Amino acid sequence: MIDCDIAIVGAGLAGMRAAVTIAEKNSKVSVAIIAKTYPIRCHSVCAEGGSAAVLRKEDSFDLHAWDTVKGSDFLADQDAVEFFVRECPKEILRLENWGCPWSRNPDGTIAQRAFGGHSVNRTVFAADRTGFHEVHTLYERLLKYDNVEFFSEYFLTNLAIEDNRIQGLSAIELKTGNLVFFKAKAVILATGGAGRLYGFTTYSHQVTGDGMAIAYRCGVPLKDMEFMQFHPTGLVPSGILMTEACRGEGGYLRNKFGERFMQKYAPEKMELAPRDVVARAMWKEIIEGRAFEGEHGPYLALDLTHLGEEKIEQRLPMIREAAIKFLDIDPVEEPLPVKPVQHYTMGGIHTNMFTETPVKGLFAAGECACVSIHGANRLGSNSTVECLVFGRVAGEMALKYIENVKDVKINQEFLKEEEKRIFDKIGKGNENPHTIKRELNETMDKHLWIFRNGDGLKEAIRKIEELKERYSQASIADDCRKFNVALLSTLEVGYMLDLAEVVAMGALLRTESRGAHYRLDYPERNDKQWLVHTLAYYTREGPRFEYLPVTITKWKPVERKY
Amino acid sequence: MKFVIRRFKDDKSFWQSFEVPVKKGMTLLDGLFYIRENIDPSLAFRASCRMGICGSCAVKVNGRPRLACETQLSKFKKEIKIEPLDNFRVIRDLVTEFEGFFAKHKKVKPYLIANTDYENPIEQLQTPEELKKYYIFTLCIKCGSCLSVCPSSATLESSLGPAALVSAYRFNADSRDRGKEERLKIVSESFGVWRCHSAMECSEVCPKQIEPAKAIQLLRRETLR
Amino acid sequence: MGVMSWFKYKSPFGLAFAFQRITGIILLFYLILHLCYLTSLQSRELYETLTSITVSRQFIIFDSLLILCGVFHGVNGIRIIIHELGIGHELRRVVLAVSAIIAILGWIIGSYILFMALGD
Amino acid sequence: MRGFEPLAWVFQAISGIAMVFLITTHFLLTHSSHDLLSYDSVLYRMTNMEYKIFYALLLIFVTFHAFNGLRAIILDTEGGMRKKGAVNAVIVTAALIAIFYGLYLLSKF
Repeated sequence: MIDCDIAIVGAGLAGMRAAVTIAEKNSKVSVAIIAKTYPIRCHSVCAEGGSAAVLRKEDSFDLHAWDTVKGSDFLADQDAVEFFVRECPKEILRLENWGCPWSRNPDGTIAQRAFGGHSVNRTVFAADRTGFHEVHTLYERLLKYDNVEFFSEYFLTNLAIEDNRIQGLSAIELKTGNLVFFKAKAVILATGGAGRLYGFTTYSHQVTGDGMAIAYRCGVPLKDMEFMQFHPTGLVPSGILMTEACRGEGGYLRNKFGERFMQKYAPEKMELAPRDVVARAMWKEIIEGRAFEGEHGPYLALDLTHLGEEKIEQRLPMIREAAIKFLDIDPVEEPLPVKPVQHYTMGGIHTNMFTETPVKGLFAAGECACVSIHGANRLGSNSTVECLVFGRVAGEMALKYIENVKDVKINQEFLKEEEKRIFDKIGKGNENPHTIKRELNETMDKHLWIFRNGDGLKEAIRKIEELKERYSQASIADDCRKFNVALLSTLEVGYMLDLAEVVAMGALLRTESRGAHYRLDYPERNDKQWLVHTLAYYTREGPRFEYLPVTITKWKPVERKY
Repeated sequence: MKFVIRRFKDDKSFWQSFEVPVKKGMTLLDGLFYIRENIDPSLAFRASCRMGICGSCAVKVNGRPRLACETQLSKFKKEIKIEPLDNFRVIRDLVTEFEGFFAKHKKVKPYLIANTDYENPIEQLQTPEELKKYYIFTLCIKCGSCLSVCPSSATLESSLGPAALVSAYRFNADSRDRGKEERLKIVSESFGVWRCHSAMECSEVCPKQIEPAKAIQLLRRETLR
Repeated sequence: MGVMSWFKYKSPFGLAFAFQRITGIILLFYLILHLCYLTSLQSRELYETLTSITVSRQFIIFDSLLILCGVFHGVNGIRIIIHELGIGHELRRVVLAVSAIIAILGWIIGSYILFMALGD
Repeated sequence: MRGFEPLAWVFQAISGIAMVFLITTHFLLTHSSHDLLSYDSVLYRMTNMEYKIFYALLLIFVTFHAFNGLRAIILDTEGGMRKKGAVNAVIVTAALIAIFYGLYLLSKF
């Protein structure tokens, strides 16, 4: 049993940002960062484009907030958005002070670039490796503090909650394979999204939504899970992200006739419309047969050739490197084959704007949480900075919370139950969990993609039920406890099935089209009935849904046009 | 294509072959996943981003460390030999112990040492030229390839190794940093820069082409002052 | 792992490193041998017996190999010094190729001089 | 400058470059023709002051370079590093013995 004051699960941007805050404010509080991978192997390193913040006079907080709210299709909680945009610049500057190599203007100030859905050049960036540099800066900053300890390659399995208070958590130490218990006065979940529900996705392999699913099983509701963001430009066939900055720097999208088709769909913003708009437009081009046909199916062209080698090398070096390494195509000379790809989970663990979940002492921040500043569609470059802002808030809230908590005791029953569940109950059948995962991915890619309809969703739910049934017979074909990847993948698939169920049922129930959720059978936004957040609660029979009104302060919903 | 993998299980080590169907554009990592998903679910290897930025999947391929995710299978003929990285203790199969590697990185104080105010941060200026002086060295993904081929690290585990020294130089060359002296004190100890004898293997295998050997020499030059 | 770990790596740079060390050790022994020679100069007889054995046709192959060691160690050493000044890292393959050529030339010239000096 | 190591590094390089020239010269002096290795001609060189200085210099450079190189090889091992002080002491002593012995021999001619 490991004793700590605050346990942070997840060592991505949000988790590490929370740890920095705690260490900075109080060097006596012991912090344990528990993560499935080493900190700098987290998925946050894959963020490319940048982080939005109001830094200059020509911009304003209200404008950033309005862009965000409009981008969210008015599903964002506006009080949270207003709080969020005010905190962004400070976070950018703090990272700067800690050594982040932001790209610079010739006069030495931090440079900003254009991004989809933002009215001005607001996106701070470090070439096209923004997330990578942010993560490394935070990780390196954390090495300064003595009261932060990393528990890398520990896989979270369960949360210990009693009387609606957090007591700690259990995790598998991968190196030895043993189940380890952490006693903590407060727990911050920062476990990231659930992108690997899909097959064609920009996500890292380990992003299976474990944190969300565990919180959900422990009775914490999930919010707005039906909203999945599709990024317009994923490299075909691997799904590797071609950052939105490609278009921010002036890249074009073209169909097979060479037309910049975005002029039909968003004549004002063109390629720089929000992601849901562009992704839908692209999918429409594909469906209506105006896409290129390749051996891996239809694709469209992301044309950067007119930007010139110098600009690409300076602003988009990683894109170029990836395209050359993975496809043998140099974007300086040839357009890149892209199509929309699953990219972000707008929904997540239900929290208020102070990152508190309904369970006392349990906080959530980053992509796994849904404070709801993204609503139905996130604007590019708002997510990395969300992790920073709400990571910090979570850290501060946890610190404040533990002041009044004396000592916690983990219920011994919990320990025994968990041992039994992990090592005795799971994986006694003969069903290959990877097959289940593949079929789940196929279902999600087919029925919960950009365009959805009632029949497809019903079919998806039926399939997920079937997979759940089969999952109870899953096998773990490995008897050695050390680094048991078979156990790990089996557990992950279990979590993913729960999440997929919530996503599919939430999508079926929401009979409207808003942001990233587009129903062919209900193509209109319906503010009368659906200006609400979906909350999914775990029950043995499947999710139970409740709805929560959206907080609206300054901006009344209007028609969304770009 | 035949994958010959060096496996470690229960303190035993053995070679095992797998037949993997290869399609155009398939990477080594895809191949490893194919084995895990279809043939042997217990095959342990690390993987995360699959786009060469997280540094998880460095393995030794036909004698040379590579990122599995960036390695195109079309480069190889019939057989491909995969082993865990050298100079690291193996935990299982292709998974090696990285705690020591990260501890070395921590030793060199790899963070900006400067007088800054946490509550009220102010923008520090840095021109693109100043940025360019150290930027290439910020690209280290800590995959461990360099350490695995460093001959000094092979015979002396406690030497800092290329990656940690690159980090030290990256911060020393940052115009915002004020911690040069502290860091130089650490790296000029005899297990630091003096254990480099310019075998240049690190620069050869670095998947991000950041020339660790160069960083070490530049750092070494600073200790003369 | 010891000395064998110097040979584990495939690239020519690692090989150059290993040979630099081995030739260094050989030359260190030769240095000690030289000090012995210097000692032998105390007596004309001793010196002449020693030279009559070592400066001969049978020994020329060892002399030539010694020249190879020395030339390689010297040329490779200068290559390393260039890189240790922080220059030429990006061109290291070219530098390596050029130094290999110089070393081979040096070896041939040295051996030729040695052979000619031996006379009949 | 931080201690002995940077000094050793710089001097290793300087002695290395110097030796390339000194040893080439020495090689040509002794091997351009057969007679150069006869006892008389060696003795002639050894008693000549210019040659004496030349060989003294070569002796110091070579010995330093060789033993410093050996030191690096030993310190590159776990055992060597554990007894770093002892290794340094032994190497310095051995080098000094070699240098002084050589100088003593040179001085006798």
